[in-house]
Amino acid sequence: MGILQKFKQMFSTVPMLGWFLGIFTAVLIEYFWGYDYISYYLGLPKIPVLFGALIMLKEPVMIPGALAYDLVVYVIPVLAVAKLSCFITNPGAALLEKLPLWLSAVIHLVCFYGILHLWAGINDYRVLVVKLTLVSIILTVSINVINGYQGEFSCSHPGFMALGAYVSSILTLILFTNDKIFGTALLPPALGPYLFPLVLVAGGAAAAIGSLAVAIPSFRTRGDYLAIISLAFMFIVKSAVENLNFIGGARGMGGQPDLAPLPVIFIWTLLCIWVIHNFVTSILGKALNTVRDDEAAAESMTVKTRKTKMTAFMFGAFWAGIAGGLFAHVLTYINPGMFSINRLAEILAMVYFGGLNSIVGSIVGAVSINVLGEALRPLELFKWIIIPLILIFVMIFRPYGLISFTEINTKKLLQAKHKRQQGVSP
Amino acid sequence: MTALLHVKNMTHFFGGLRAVHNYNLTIKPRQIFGLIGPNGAGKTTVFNLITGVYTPSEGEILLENQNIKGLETNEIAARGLGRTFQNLALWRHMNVVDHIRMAHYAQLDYGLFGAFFNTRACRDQENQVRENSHRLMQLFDIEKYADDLVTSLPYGAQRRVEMARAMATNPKVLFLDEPTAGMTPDELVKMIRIIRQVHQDFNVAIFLIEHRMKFVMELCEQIQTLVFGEVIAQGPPEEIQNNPQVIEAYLGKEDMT
Amino acid sequence: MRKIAVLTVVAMALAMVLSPLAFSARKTIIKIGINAPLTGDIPKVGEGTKYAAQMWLEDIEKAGGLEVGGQKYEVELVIEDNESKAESAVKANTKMITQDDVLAIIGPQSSKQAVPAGEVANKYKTVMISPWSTNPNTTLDRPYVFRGCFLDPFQGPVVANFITDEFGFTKAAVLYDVASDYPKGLAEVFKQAWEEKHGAGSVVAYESFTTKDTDFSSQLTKIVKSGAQVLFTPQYYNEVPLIVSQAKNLGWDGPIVGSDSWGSAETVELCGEACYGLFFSSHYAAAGAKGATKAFIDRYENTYGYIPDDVAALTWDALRLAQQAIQDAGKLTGRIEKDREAVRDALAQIKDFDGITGKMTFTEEGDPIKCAVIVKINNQGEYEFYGSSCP
Amino acid sequence: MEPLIESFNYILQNIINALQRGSFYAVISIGYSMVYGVLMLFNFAHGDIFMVGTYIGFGIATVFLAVLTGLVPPPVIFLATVVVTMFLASWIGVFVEVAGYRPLRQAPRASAAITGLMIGIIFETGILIMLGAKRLSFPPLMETVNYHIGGIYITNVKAMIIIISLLLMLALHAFIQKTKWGMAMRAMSYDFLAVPLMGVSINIIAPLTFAVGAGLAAVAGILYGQAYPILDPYMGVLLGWKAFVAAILGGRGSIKGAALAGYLLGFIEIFVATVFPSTLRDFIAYSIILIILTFRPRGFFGMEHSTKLRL
Repeated sequence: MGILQKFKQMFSTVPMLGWFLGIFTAVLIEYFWGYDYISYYLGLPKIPVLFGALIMLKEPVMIPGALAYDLVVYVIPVLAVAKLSCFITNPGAALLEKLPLWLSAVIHLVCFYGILHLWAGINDYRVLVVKLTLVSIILTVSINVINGYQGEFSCSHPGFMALGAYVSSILTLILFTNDKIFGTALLPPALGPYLFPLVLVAGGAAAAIGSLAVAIPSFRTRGDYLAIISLAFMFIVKSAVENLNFIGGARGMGGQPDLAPLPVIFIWTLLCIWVIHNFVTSILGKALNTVRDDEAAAESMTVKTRKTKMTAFMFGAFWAGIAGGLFAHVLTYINPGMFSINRLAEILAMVYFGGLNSIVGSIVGAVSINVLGEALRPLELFKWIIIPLILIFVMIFRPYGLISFTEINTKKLLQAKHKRQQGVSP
Repeated sequence: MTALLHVKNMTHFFGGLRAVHNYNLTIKPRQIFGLIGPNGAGKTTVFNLITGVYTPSEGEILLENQNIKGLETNEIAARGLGRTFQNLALWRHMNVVDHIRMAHYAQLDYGLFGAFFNTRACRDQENQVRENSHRLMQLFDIEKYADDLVTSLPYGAQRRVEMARAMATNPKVLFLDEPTAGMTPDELVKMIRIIRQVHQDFNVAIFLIEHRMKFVMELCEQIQTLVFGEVIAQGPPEEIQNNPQVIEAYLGKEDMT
Repeated sequence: MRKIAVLTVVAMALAMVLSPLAFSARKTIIKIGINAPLTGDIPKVGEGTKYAAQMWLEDIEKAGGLEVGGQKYEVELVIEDNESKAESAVKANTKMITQDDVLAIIGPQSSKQAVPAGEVANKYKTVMISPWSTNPNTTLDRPYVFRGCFLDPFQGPVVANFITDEFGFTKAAVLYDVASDYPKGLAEVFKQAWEEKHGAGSVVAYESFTTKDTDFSSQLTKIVKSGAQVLFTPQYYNEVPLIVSQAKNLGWDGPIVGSDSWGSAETVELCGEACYGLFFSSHYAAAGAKGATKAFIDRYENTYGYIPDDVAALTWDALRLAQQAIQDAGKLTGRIEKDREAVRDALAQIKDFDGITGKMTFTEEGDPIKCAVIVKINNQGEYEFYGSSCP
Repeated sequence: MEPLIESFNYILQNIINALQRGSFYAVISIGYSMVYGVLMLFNFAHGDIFMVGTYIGFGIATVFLAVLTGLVPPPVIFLATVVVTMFLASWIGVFVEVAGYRPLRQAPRASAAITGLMIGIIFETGILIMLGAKRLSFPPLMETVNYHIGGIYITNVKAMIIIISLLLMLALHAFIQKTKWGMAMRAMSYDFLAVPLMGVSINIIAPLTFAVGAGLAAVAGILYGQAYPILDPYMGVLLGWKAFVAAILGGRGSIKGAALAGYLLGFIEIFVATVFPSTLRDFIAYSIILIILTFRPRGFFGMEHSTKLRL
């Protein structure tokens, strides 16, 4: 504990900008020397993805090599650069602090994206994992609106996702591709990237409209009964899609144009987080919490509970629809079986693992479950023992999830961290 | 005579059971009005009927000469009936300042779009609400708890949060359901002071249910006694104190001082 | 002391900088990716795939590696689990191609994973052979994607013709899983073929259920009532026994005919005597097999304790196809993009490949032209060759 | 006249089909409902407890059939299998309670639901690791005899399933109404706090409830093995969710409601497939459930609980 404390103290002076710089250095090291030198000397066949977890689990012989790689490429450069660059990054952060908060946030995000792009670009597998993780973040944050902020136990998220995925896929297939079912492209495919946001929004809107089937019963009931209503909704969507042969039925639907590269997904994820953050910290969004904690009191305090419930469902479903649309265009193939119980279990695991009523928690949940799921791949079956066990322990020791009831404080996150006045002894 | 709140011949049945019968009430502006009665007399039901939790089977409810019967609870609340609850109805996972902020819900008009994109209108209104919330928290002596979860507060403070929250809805009539229940003597003194102050500072009438006679007699200008859903007496404190019917039905065994 | 330290550091730094010049590139290993459903809905299929692949690797290792252009290369299998999920299959393919640098991929088996995974393989210009996927979309417009089996549009009419010729029936019923890609597709093709032969309405009952259902009583009651003479059910080994026994219990006494998905050894093991005497179309018949096919079956049975499914046999063929293509490519440059292209070209050129599931030649689309086999489950519960139909 | 009799037979045949299907839903959903009554939580691992119970039943049946055949008549083997399986499976229930639910009694309800789901996944994967990917075939504990009465077909297995399920439910009813433990369970479902005052600890009642539920599920598993003799590790998932639907449809905590709703679900599934094209079965069946719950938001026999639901 003592060491950890000391460690924390030592790095408490590093601002976000410093961490970025450190990670950037690490990524540069990996980018230029990772393949030819470092992994080569450590006896690794290639740059290990996901910090060597895959290779360590598959071939235990490689463990020292992979660990050494992590140490040389990530841990040491990040820590060293972050700490040593304090004298530049702190004034830098202080400088940015003088700017309006949004501008400073945008600058940080651009830096962050640059690093992410560089890191992921080393390997297409990383790109795919990052893409799917970002989509999961949208999903998890959006289900948190319903299950966390609004406190329902909604099981219909895969259904909303399916609606979004199918509607947006149909639109892109009609508009931008020559498809055997929907005929030739109505618009020149070059317009695709520009109109894609509209297509996604249409998918989200379809999901939002579909969510009324769950939202309206929620006026009169909640808890377990609503859970069943939402579960029924999910099965209805799945069964309906299976019966619609013009969109492929159970065979699924493929050939979506590749309109969702990493930057597009990144921007949508940010937009989602930003909008949901704005919403849940505003009074209209806090109304969700009041409905969850005591509906009668909320009514008496002038809160329009019906409108609030409907907003929560439609809003959550809208983003689930967006996530579905992005998902469909990442995989360029969807089938109704993807949006069933398995997906539900995954989404629920992410949101309850990460933490209720917290966007940070949702992000943590989505990232950890996704990365764990990938990193433990070599364990095959045992993966499905370990992940549930981790979740059970989290539930037992932190019943509301890892990080719950916490909101992002952008200002605090980005501020300069000057040394405390009392000289901290090393 | 301009009545602020006027209830005429209100009757309500639960299933076949008559809970409130032929209830009449007139509250004038800035009046403090008390409602007493034995347990199970239907006092809270009267509150719930007027504030719209239930819609009365018969009768009329007028607020400033406008009918509010049959409106949704939140609309009635927005028109100016603020209330507290007998068994605290706070929001367990929210902190104090959010409680007070929330009660401004009906006073906002920036809409969902504003909330999503944090528009200027939204920011301005939210800031105003924040200021107002802090003023209210100061008044109710709960500012030091602003960022704490309500469940971590002492009981008396929780009651004050409820009152502050009710005041934040900007009510014309404040309904207090046993505001002193379960309080320590210290807290009680504070509560009386606060109610007085609220009455002084805001243009508000108060309608309260209370069990502590001393408290009711000290505060109220008019008192109603409810027994089995029917009003058996109404008048100023002295009159009620000496009304034989009231003494028999309710106060018989109790010490009136 | 300090001098030594400085010297070492400098020496190490120099060595690092100079080494890529000094040592040549890393050793070339031929990696073959296996994309199999080891967990999820059909783990048995994954198991068969994995076992066949391991058997193949054993052979290669015994020979001391794979000889290409006069040089022996070490071969490594990269086996990835796709959890029977489409996105997982896509991830697995991307990982194998971009991270593990595989030369070719075998799998995924089911069409619902093979269709999206094929997209990835084609995008990265890597040969992918799906041994078992019968959906036309898997290989459609994808020069790098091949398959090891015939397609639904071929199999459906084969079964329809067989029933007509064998029994002379005119009224058929179909029971299939509406939520599963393969049965649904095949059911549609069969219905079309049957109605072409016997006129519209000759499929008198066209009933469905959903994946993981175990009770088919209401559908079967309907089928029995419809007066159908034969029941066609293109279902998997875990559903066939239930369908057969429930049908019998509800008074069905006509024949029940299946498709290649019956081909698992487990079908008859789970079904028992109820399935004896039934027919299905398949890729190969295990009982009475000869030559290489028999050798494969015996070896598999000796190693793993049961007769291999058609999945295992097809996977074996797919691996041997890949092997053939790699050898035909002539020479490995060590530059993976180039080698992959060479393998693809070689694979497309293969003529009359002698697989254990029949002779194969690829069409333009990468689909093999091969014969279907009608198998009868004999009274010992073995899969007996009954007839074959070639395109 | 002839077509009339035929369609009458057709309906009757489907009623029997539905009774068999419904029996499984009913018996399993009772397990959900009992746990709900006592803990106000749903045991999402129940579907997988059923699966494990079926596997245990499979093992016991195989052993007994090998050892006892010829020594004792088949019904005795059947009975012995049921009793031993029930006993063993109830320990699974106790395990789930102690390991997964006891630490979470004060936690949000959803956390417990997640824990249940995860325990379920662990069971599935554990079975898959232990027994491999091979499906197993449940050995028949009695010879199937097919009776053809009038126009309808009924096997002795089918009849037995329907009758035993009903007997089980009656026995459970008696247990809950007549025994001390049963009464404590009922009391618990009325008032969580009053029971400790009665001198019965929740730490005994809760595992007992899980045990009884698991025992019921195990018997259902054996019967299931007779009707649908293919075992796979994921067999409990869909059945579990459907039984959960039935438990809610019946009204939470109501055992009578759960049983009735279980049968109703069986009837909905069978008759929707009978009347409409069977491709639309799920679509219509779930739409019916959605509509029922929209207009009867407390299920059939659900009472409004005074306690506020936890998050």
